[in-house]
Amino acid sequence: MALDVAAIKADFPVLARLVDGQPIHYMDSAASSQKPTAVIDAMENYYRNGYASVNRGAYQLAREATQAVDAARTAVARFIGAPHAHEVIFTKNATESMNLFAQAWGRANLGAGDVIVLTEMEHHANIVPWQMVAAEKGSEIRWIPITESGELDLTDLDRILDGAKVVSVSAMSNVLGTINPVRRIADAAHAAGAVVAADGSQYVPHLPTDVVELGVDVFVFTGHKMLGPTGVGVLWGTTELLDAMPPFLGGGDMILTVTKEGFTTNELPHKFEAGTPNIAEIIGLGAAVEYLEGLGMEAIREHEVSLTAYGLRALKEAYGDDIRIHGPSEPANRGGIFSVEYKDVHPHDLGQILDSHNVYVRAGHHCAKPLLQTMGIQASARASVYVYNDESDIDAFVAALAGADDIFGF
Amino acid sequence: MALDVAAIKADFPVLARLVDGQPIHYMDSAASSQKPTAVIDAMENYYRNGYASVNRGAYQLAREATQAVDAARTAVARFIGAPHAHEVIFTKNATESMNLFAQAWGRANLGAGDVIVLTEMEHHANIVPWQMVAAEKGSEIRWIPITESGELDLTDLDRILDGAKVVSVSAMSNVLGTINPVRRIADAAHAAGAVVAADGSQYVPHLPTDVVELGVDVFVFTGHKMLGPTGVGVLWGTTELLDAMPPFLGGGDMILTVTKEGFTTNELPHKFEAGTPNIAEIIGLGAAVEYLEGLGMEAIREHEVSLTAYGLRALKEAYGDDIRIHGPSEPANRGGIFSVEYKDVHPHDLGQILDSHNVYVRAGHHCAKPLLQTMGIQASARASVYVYNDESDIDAFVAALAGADDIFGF
Amino acid sequence: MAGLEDLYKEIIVDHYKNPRNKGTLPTPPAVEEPGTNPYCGDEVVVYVQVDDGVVSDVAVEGRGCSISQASLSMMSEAIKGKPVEEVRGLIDEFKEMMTGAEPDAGDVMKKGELAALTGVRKFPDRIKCAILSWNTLGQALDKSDDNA
Amino acid sequence: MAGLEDLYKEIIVDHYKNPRNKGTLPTPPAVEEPGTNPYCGDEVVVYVQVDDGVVSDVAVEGRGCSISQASLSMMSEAIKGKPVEEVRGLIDEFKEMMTGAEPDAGDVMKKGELAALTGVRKFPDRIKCAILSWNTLGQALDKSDDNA
Ligand SMILES: Cc1ncc(COP(=O)(O)O)c(C=O)c1O
Ligand SMILES: Cc1ncc(COP(=O)(O)O)c(C=O)c1O
Repeated sequence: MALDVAAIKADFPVLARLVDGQPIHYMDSAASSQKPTAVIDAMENYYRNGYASVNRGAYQLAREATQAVDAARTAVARFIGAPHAHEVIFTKNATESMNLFAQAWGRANLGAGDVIVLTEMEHHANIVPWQMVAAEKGSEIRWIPITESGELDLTDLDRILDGAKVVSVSAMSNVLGTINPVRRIADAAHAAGAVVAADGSQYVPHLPTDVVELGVDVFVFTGHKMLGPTGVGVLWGTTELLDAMPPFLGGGDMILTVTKEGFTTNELPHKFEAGTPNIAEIIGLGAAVEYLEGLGMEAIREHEVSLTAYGLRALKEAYGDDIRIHGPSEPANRGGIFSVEYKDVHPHDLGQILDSHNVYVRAGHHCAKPLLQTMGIQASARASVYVYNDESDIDAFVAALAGADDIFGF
Repeated sequence: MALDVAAIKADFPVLARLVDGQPIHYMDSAASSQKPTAVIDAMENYYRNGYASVNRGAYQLAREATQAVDAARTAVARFIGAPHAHEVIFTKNATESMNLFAQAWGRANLGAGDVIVLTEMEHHANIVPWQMVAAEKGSEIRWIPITESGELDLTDLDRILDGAKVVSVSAMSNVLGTINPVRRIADAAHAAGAVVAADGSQYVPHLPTDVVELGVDVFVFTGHKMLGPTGVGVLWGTTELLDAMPPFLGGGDMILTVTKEGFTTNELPHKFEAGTPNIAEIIGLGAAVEYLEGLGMEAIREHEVSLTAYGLRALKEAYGDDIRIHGPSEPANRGGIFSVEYKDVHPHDLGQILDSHNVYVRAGHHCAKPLLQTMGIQASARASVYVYNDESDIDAFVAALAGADDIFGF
Repeated sequence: MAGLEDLYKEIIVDHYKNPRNKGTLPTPPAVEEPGTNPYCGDEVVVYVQVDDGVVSDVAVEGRGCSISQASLSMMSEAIKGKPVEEVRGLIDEFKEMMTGAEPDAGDVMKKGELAALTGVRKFPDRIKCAILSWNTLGQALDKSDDNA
Repeated sequence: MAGLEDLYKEIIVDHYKNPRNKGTLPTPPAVEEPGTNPYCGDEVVVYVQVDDGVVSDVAVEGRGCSISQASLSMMSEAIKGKPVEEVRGLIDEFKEMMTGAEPDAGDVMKKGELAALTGVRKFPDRIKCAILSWNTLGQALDKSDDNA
């Protein structure tokens, strides 16, 4: 079942906006996605008709809000194939999720000389928290290298994993679009005795996700890239791992008892959700998940593979060797992310020129500086697609690139 | 200028809701406040008309979003008298704010035997984070005791502060309503060489706030209690303290550079705002601040003092010795919080009975277990007022209490 | 809002105001098991003495809302003198009655006074109040098994 | 969206494609100062040699967008041979021109080629690109003072 993109576009109010009298081409979903009316309305309805805090209120509105949060947790668990809803911990974004894991688990489990394994294509969110714990504990970070074509080079995997205590890898690169063999790495890492985390920030919005099939112990992702609101992320972990892990943020709701002498922790998921939750955001994420389920994740993936194929072809046809597209060339192995270098135009200038054609892309280091350093580049201009993009957006992107020629006279 | 409560009520869509055909009396603002249309609309407008992520997008929508966040930061800084907007750090709630400070500052500055000073009336958010660092570092927690009437007992302050490295006190108690002499404690603590933090979660929504006049180094509060959305809180700190403090969450935006070898931190406020910010929530909080400024914080305080006086009088008149109201008896020294014990009815049952009259209060330990233990109670039923409450709400609350008599036959 | 009379049935208020089997038992031979509900702070302590596979004596103490304390009191009466196996069955049945599909009237009747607590089903956030004592009892029996 | 022709004036593109004073200077006698813009990753390195209170030589290197690199190149030309005091004044004036109230036409003219950069004002998030080299220059001069 192909997506009906025209109908989908109509669900996203922003996309109807005209800038300078012209329609916009939103191609920055890898940074953050737009929101369908269903998501906006779910939050608005909560604020307008039933606002209250959750968990402890003995009155009608509080009960409704508590049920709405429970329902969203169940929906998210179902969406990622989590065996138990209590394994779904709501955070503020993927960054907090990864910090929660790296700091709470890391402080309790890492020591001097212990090995943390990352890859060269990680987002800063999956690097800096580990550098912080590594510095605190005297641990070592090892990096799975990448190949020329922007895929993980697993030749030396066994050596790299030797003695590893934790392995944390991106399921899909936000710069290259590369879909990584998480299962294979997880199995090898488990065999080596390591705990395995994956950063699903770019994966969950775009592919059917099953955390059990992926074989990981921990999985993080962020709401705003999957049609959800800002201010909500998810940490999924196995019950066993989460039960054994010390808490991260201390405060209300995460405790069972508090005395002047100390505290004991509440059961999952509350143990890791201190303070008043991001209730509206959780409700919004629940609505986003339902919207995505309505479209069907298989259909979304199919749509994006075909758009990716179309885009890769169109760029090459238009510009040949004047354009360099980073990442795997095979659409089946990557997401709908086009990180390009066009002639000698600096990505920042390229972004500006595309902006003047209402083509909205991101230019910069995409929070993956070590990757860019490895690739020998300072920045890239990245266009990315999602459910509401179609070939006309790709066409606009391709055409607008030539605008750089007029200015820089290349 | 007295508040026009009828007009204000009309700004809050929830308050127009009927439950079982009857109007509702929302008296749980100390847990979380309702939201005016202005706040809901500000967020909705962002999602519908201009959604994009901030800081690094070279296109129109991203610029607008960045400007909106900057404007909200400036508004919040102005609202609390912060000398610099970059001292306003956005978090997800007050709990995260206090953890940020306790963990990031505490790990860098506390050692074995060092003294942390709290008070007996703190919320768990200002206890548990300190217990966590104290356990990690071998530090000691000392408690400023409370008097029978629920005020801080400062008789022994100098002894308690002796050798203290950090003092963290609630500006207003969420159970007792007590407004604490933050300035006096801050001055004494500074004289003793300690750093001073205050928990303004209950204070900022209800009184004109000036962090410089309060004399603190750090000040935390939460958006959802001050007409703002869920999912946003604030940590304010002096530039000096924040510059010297290590980061808390690592990831995108908080870095200047990242290499495989390590990272350097960005300037304030970004240093402490890792990952994609809670953009919509920040925009909503900015709108809330503007709404509150429109009413005027002096007028709000006046309104609440008069409602408090009315409520204290009405409760005593109706029930005499059958009702016990915790906290200071003088309205000028407290906020509009009525934590009551009614005959021998358990607070949880009281909450249920009030609910059946559409009077929405909170029953429980209010995340202040050590305080309740000190007071020798297990729970309380707490009604609290805000800008949209008037004497009719108090009357409904007072009348509904008697409903317990029919059931329990006391 | 469902009528409060479903929640606060007369028999429940009676157990709340006049708790049965209130007190403690010497341990050993009895076992003592505390239970708490973190959200509302309800507390119960269950003492059970098991002799030859039978709950020969029971005592309970607690502090909390009427539902939690009435349930505790009613439970203490329902289990006294019953074989452990039957009591374990009762725990399951009670929890099923409170959280399962709509209870079948015939079954409910068999639980006698306990059936009064079915009214709590209409107040989902009070169900945990009613169940606390029964969960604690289950833990007390486990402990008793371990000691045996 | 303001017209791109305001941003990418011919003279700017020229400096970008043909950067002046590109290279390094031996340190000492020169000082070397790197500058980075954390968001876009623009990099500049400014070498200045000060003799008797005058910027006797300057060399620059960098990587980044056209605005950052053109500004760097134009700056190198504007300061060479000028007294340090005058250069410091120029830094302030340039920043004022980019971020202050609407610049007065007369003043702008005096800045010659630099005036081409006023078009950047219409693109607020590019202003930091234009200013990077000037901030770095300020730090280089401070360092040079310290060494003296
Ligand atoms: C005094 C006080 N401090 C801290 C908090 C924590 O706020 P939040 O739950 O939004 O983090 C609250 C409210 O719950 C409070 O009343
Ligand atoms: C691969 C990847 N990981 C982590 C993140 C961080 O997500 P957030 O900024 O929502 O925390 C992002 C997006 O910015 C990402 O693309």
